[in-house]
Amino acid sequence: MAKEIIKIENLTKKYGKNTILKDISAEVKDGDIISVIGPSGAGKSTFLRCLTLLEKPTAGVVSLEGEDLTKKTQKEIEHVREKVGMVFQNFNLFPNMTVLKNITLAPIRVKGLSEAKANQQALSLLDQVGLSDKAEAYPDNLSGGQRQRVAIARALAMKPDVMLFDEPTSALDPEMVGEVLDVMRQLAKSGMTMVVVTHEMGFAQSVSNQIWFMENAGIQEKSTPEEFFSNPKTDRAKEFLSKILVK
Amino acid sequence: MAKEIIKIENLTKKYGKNTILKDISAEVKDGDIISVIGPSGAGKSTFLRCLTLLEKPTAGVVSLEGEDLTKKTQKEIEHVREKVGMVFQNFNLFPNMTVLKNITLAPIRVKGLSEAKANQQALSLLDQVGLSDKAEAYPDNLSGGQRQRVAIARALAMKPDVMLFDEPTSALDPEMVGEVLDVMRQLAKSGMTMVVVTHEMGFAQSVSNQIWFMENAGIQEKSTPEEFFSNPKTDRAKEFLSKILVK
Amino acid sequence: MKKIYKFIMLALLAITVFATSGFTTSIKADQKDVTYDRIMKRGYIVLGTSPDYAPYEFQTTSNNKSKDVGMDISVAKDIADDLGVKLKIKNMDFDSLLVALQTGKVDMVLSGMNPSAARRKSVDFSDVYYKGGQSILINKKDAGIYKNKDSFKHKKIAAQTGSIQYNLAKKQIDGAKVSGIQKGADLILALQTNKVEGVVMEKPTAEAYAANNSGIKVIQGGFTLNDDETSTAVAMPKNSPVLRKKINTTISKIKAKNLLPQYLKEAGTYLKGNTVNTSMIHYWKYFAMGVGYTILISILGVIFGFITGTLLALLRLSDNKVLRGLSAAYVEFVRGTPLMVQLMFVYFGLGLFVNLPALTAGIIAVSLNSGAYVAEVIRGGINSVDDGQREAAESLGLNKRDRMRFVIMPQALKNIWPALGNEFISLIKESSIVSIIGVTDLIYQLKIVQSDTYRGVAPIVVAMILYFVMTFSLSRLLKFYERKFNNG
Amino acid sequence: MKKIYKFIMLALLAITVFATSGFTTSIKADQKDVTYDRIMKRGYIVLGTSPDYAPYEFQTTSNNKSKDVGMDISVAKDIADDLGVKLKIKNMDFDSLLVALQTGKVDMVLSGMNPSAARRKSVDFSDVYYKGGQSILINKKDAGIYKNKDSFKHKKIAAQTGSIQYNLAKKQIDGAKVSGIQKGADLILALQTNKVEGVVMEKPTAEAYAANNSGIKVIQGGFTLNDDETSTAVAMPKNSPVLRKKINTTISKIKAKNLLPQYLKEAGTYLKGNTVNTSMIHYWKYFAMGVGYTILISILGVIFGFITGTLLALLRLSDNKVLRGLSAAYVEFVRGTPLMVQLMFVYFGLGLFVNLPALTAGIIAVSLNSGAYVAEVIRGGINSVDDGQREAAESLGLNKRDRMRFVIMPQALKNIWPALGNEFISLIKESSIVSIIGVTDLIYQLKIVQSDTYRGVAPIVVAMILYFVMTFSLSRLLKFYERKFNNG
Ligand SMILES: Nc1ncnc2c1ncn2[C@@H]1O[C@H](COP(=O)(O)OP(=O)(O)OP(=O)(O)O)[C@@H](O)[C@H]1O
Ligand SMILES: Nc1ncnc2c1ncn2[C@@H]1O[C@H](COP(=O)(O)OP(=O)(O)OP(=O)(O)O)[C@@H](O)[C@H]1O
Ligand SMILES: [Mg+2]
Ligand SMILES: [Mg+2]
Repeated sequence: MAKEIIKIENLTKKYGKNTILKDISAEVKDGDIISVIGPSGAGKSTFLRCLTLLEKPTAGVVSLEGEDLTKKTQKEIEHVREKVGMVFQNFNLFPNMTVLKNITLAPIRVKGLSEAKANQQALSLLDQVGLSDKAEAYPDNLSGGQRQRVAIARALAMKPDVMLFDEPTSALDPEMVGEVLDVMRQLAKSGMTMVVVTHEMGFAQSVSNQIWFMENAGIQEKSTPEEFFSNPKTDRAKEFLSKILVK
Repeated sequence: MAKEIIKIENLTKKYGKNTILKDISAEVKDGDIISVIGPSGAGKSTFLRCLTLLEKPTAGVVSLEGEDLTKKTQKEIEHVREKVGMVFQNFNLFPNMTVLKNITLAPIRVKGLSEAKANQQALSLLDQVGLSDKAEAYPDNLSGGQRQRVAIARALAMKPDVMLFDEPTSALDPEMVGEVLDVMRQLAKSGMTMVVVTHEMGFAQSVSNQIWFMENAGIQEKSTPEEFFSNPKTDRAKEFLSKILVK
Repeated sequence: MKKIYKFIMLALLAITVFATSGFTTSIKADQKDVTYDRIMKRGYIVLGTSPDYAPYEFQTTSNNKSKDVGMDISVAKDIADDLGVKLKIKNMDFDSLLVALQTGKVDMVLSGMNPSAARRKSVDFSDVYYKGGQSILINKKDAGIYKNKDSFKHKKIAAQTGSIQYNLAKKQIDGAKVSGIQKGADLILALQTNKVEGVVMEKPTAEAYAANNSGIKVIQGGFTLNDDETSTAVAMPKNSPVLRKKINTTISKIKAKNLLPQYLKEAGTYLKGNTVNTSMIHYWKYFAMGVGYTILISILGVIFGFITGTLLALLRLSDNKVLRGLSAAYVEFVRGTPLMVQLMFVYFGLGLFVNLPALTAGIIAVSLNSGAYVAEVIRGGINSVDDGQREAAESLGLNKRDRMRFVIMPQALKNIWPALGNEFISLIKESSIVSIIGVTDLIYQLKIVQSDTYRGVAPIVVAMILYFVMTFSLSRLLKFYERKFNNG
Repeated sequence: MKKIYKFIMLALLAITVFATSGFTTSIKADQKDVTYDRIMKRGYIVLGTSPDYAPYEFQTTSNNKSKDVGMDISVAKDIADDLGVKLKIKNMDFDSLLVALQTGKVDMVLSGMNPSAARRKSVDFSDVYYKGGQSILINKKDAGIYKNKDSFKHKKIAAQTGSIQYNLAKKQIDGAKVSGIQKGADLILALQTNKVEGVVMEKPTAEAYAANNSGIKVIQGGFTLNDDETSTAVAMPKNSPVLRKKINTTISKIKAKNLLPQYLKEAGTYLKGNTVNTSMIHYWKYFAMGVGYTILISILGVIFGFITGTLLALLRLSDNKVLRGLSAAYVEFVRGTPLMVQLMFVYFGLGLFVNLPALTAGIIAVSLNSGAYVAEVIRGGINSVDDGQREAAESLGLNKRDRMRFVIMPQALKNIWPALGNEFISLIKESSIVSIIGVTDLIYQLKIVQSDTYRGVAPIVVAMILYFVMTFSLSRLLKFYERKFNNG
């Protein structure tokens, strides 16, 4: 059995009186490609952010490779985060730096890599996402698809054990979705552990090995893609699929 | 042959030095359902806005039912606009009014309908888009799909001869896209003339009788859906389709 | 004319020498004293005084009744007490006092009066009960350094601009840097804030200040002065030997008990309506009135500013290029110049054509100024309405007026309430400038309290806190309603 | 003391009567005139004067050289011209003038000097060449209504606070409402803006004002005055019969030609350095200096404000709750109170501990005030950076310092440049308040020019335009760079 990377036990998250996540337990094993799907407002983003403690869980345990993150101090968490790459819907590239600087900043400052080393590594990653010619460009001069690919390269530069994606394609124009999904597919093939919140059912179906269906503050269903798309267990999942697929 | 509703001759639109639309000629006949597709920045929105003179064309003629709009004064154009319904990507409902008021404002102020008459008509339109219970709600309390359906009802309340849609579903969460497309499908069936800018290829394929493919400031290809999707004439359309369909 | 002063000193000296030697002997003649008898019979003594010479005698108002107070009044009370009669005070012009004595309208006069030779011809005088003169106020901490005027050579010293003291300091202190300052309270402030080392002042006034300011101290001026013009005595009708004797007894008693410093101190606390103490709470009425005016001006400024601003914003949106330009120019110009000059312009400039009271001028200036800012707020509000709203309204066929009225304006107004609230808050602060033309707002009152209490910093602190309370509570109130507005 | 004044009048009267009858006969004795001979031999006459008594004689500076001017100087020039010699002027204390005459240091004295009996003992006097006295200034349009003091019964009239004129108006005009105003220029302004109907002033000064203000007019005061103290004559050494005769001839000529009004008018234009005209261009140096100070204060205010603001913003972001609270409280309090009180607080409050020059106090107050606003700008700048940036940086493992340094701050700073520019612009306007503590900024200079030119509105307009030019060009400059910044 593959190594356990993330383990979530009885995770609860509240904002004031609103319970956004309620008593969620789940685990991510080495090499897993998990697609998290569900309607808007189900708590998918919040769930993902809890995994890397960008949001502090109200209750429950989130462990990364056996270490309980909720018990850690702010400083220790900063250290743990190196192991978790995160890609956001809105890219969140640093507009005040070139693409290269965006990618090398964290390796240099956090891992203490030399600039030369970091640059070399960044260029190879840019090559990997098909943007070796954009190293000196500024984010504002890139298309959405290009930005998201840089964001992926930036996260990969920290050599994380697991990559989290929060709707990486939903801010993109339709014709740019493909290039980003291609990079993610490649990454999956290379054996990276991934948790992907997405509305791209095609991607979810063809790449992931598990679908987690979230609704109403919880994971309502965990299935293989085959099961989920052909025969969803819950009525809610059925309804969701009917809405999203039949156009 | 069906009546000609909109006729565009050698339409050109520039912003400063940038030519956004270049020498476009086309026509929309009564009952046409035209899907305008193309990559981002191709000028689709600008084209649509030129049809109802929300943008003033730099050169060329736009005629509505035989009348040249470009020759008209601002006041006359206001009058002509009654005949063209427009639905925007961002709904643009008036947040300071109830749903009912949103729909009845223009019939009362522009067409001079009595309030009772306008209300009656609005309620029947709301029924038509499946929102008869939301008449007294404010837009802020509606979901995106509901808002867009109200926006359609609002446009229909002016009994337009043609309806223009600018990416009516692209600001919606995926699970709400369906309900809006359903309403549009219904509308198409009822014989309304429609020009729809969209990225929903399924809708374009199944509902429209013509596909206009825009790129590079012009309409590169006008085909039936069957032709377009099975065998696009231009290389650019082919490339676009390959990007957007293969995920 | 300035040159007269020195000359007068000499002249006076000559005259007084002559007078005191010539007349003082002729008084003891008649031991019958009608005045005294009249007083004792009636049971009260009538004091004539001209109460416009603090701290000798002056009027103070409390509870809307004026009352005569001052050192001379205290002395007069002692005299009446010692005579065992009541004291009645008759106020009149200084010039009429002697006539009143001669005609028996009053029984005695204490009014900072010098027993000069000319006067001795027509009335009797008691012994001198107070010798004034010119003193110097210094900070207590410097008591070791400064002894009299000669300690101030090449030092900084202040006096009231154009006063006798100013000239004395200039002429009789070698190389002193003499600053002229207009108001008494500012002189004290300058001393307390170490801007000068000393302040030359008439003795009783100096003593009144010192008695009410723990940090300062009176020292002898040591100026060369004619002695006679500094002494003060009680005047009574000619041939009042008994009364004169009695009064001289009282004066001896007062001198023996050294009561005058205390009387002066009391007089100091009365100065300008200060009844007992110089604590800020005592002045709450002044501050309250200041707050009232500040709020009044701010509210009217906001209201008229809103009207002006709306007009300007509408002009800015009109199709007429000239009107648009005018409105833009007005807004740019007003926002580009300080309210202070605008206020001066309105007050003095408009004042050429109509006689504007300061308050009106202040409100006009504040409103015109506020109007420019409000115009921008309204324009900003209109711009803040998503352009999609206009497009949607336009594509529904609504005309320009209807678009404004039903779609744009309601949303714009909703957006600008907070900004208007902030404008109100900043008006509260900016209205403070109207004090320079004499509107009795909070700052103006603060200055009055400063000069009334001879305290420099405390009134500033109180005004500061009051301003803060006003702006802070208003901003909280606005936030509260804004939140309610957004939730409801 | 006020009571002295009237008494002096009487005393003077007596003395002068005695003096003029007693001594004037004894002068013609010796026809030999050493002084005259000396003058003619040397070819110049030495005038002794004490140039501190405008408009009689005073100093004016042009091109950094001081020069004696005034009515007396003009008369002295005429005397020298008629004698056919040059005029040399020796300035000295008024008190030394007679001694200088007696010891032959000067040949004549014109210094607003009264030919009093006491003086006649030691020196000779010419005929009286000027009779002063108290006049009333009115608006020309009212010339039909007001004839002299008696026309002002129950009217509004003004005089300098605490001056002889003020007392005259109070005592000698029945029921008049007398306003005390501190400065000469403000008195004129009050008259021009119809706030009062008349202004009581010493005659020559009144004439100087009237000569330089077309709208106003001098009328006879008609006050009861002692005649002698208002007349002015030339003093010369005893036994100068020839010189005296010559000088009297010149005086007769001056009287015949009625030259004195013209001399007074010239003196008026010189007052406080005004050389020829009262046009605003003539005063460009004053305005330039004002603009200089205004810009200086604004620039220093922006720089120190930025430093203060950065510190406050950093405190606000610190983990220490107390520091956070202090910073927030400071910002709230400063933004909630007017700069005017803050300025007073710094100037007078801090002044209790250190002696702060006004300029320093002004800069400190402006900086501390600006700091609070800048702190909010910086905080706003940090908040304006999309939270996603922080999250991205955080999820890359960057610590707090690095996040600030590399990601948040660079973007925040870029965002706040325009706001800082606006802060600079508003400082230019707000710095105007420092004029109230006497910093010589643009507003202060505007007041100086007002009192120098006796013109109320023109200097205000000039200052307004200057402020506008400053703020407007700065805002254009900022917009230009901002656009460049955004495009580049
Ligand atoms: N900082 C916050 N404070 C309060 N409520 C929040 C906050 N962030 C999210 N929420 C609420 O939590 C719920 C879940 O939000 P979340 O963003 O996790 O949903 P999601 O599944 O990612 O939706 P989407 O598909 O729209 O991104 C929503 O109802 C949202 O309003
Ligand atoms: N007001 C404007 N001023 C200048 N350029 C504009 C303006 N509006 C649009 N453009 C430019 O015109 C081009 C076409 O814009 P348009 O919005 O019509 O494209 P589109 O095909 O609708 O794209 P999308 O699918 O992103 O909505 C773009 O390059 C855009 O930058
Ligand atoms: Mg989300
Ligand atoms: Mg578009």
